[in-house]
Amino acid sequence: MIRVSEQDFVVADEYQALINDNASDGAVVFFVGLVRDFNQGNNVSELYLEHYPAMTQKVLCEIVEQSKRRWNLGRVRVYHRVGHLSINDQIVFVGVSSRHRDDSFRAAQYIMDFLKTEAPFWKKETVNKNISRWVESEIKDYSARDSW
Amino acid sequence: MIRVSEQDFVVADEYQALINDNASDGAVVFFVGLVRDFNQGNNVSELYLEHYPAMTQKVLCEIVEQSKRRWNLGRVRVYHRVGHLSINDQIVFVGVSSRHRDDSFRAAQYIMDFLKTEAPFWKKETVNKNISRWVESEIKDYSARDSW
Amino acid sequence: MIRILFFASLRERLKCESIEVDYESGLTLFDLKDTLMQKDEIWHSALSGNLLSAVEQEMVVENTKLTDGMEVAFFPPVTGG
Amino acid sequence: MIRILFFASLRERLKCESIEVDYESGLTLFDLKDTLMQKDEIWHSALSGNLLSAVEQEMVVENTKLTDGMEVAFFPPVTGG
Repeated sequence: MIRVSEQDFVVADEYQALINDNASDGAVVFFVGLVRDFNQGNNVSELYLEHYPAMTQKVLCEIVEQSKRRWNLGRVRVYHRVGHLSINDQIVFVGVSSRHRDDSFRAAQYIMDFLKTEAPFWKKETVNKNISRWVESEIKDYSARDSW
Repeated sequence: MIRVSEQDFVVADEYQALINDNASDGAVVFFVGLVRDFNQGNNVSELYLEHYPAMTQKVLCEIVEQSKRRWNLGRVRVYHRVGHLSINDQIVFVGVSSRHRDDSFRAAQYIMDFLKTEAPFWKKETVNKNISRWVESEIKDYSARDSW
Repeated sequence: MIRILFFASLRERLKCESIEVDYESGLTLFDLKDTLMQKDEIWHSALSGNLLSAVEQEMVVENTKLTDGMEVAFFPPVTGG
Repeated sequence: MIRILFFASLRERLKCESIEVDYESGLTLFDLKDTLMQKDEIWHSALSGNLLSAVEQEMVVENTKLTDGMEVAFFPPVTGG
């Protein structure tokens, strides 16, 4: 299940959806990304997330399919928010269930590494003194992706 | 926070404890291990978890401290259940918050890899025809630990 | 006709989120970008930066031949997650 | 006095979860295990298996010198998580 929405997600609901009537998967890994109060050298007060709607779902589906080809996975859920967010707000959820923990750990990390570099989302932060700036992409995210 | 208990844990509560009043950590990774219906070639109907109470907490603390020395972590929570469990019941929770996702992913996996090989828990499964057997340790768990 | 979309900082610099241009036989992504860059100094400098391109909602890293009716997008490196 | 604990399959095979033995000067983990193995055939075979040992709730991989009052534990490889 892949969803992009302005609405918040509930981690407990996402978790339930991964484990309900799922007696074969013994391992669930998930990642939640949240808005931090500090980024790239500045205090952050707000965040705006823009995306390319027609492309986002397509890219996320492709990343999830790739992860299912590489590892033996049960269920995968990806939820990414867009629009206006505040400090501590949830941005992204990636949850993976599998029989063995190694598959879930790797797949969740793989999905995040590709999402960070290939899914068409852009963050604009409001920093010190109400200045808005577009977040710069980081080299370490490309290194992480290229390590796969 | 480390806890070993016969009582179940609530993933949503564990998650809240990791993120409440925590504006500096943008990444939360967690792992939940659950009772599977099939293990090492047999259908499983029940699980009993024995442990060495005086030692368990000590070992888990040491593993968590090691992970904090290796990575830049915010909060770490480990919850392991003991006693009688059924299919789909939650066994273990490991949650890690950090500024950057890579630290959380690695630390959560590190904690699980060491917990699996060094924390004094033993599983006894009830399998086909109500036969009970102690679960065998698996070589791949030692390989995972030794990879760190 | 080719529909061209711009996102994030690029959209703001160009003060434009989408335009349409006529399709001409043999048109490539490279030609298209080149034509846009000749509009004026702002477009030239904005499109000279470190940008990613998508054709039909798929990231493309090479020059690509376009066909009539395609959707093309230019945007800065992504920063979601 | 040394307190010795047994867990899981080992506890079941020995039908015993803990015993106490007198401390003797210079006693090592190896001596202790050796003495226990001489009790009878069941103890001998159970303690010959692939076991882990802890002294004072810390896993030990080598032979260790014991001191009076210590807690020693023998158990099969762990299988939690």
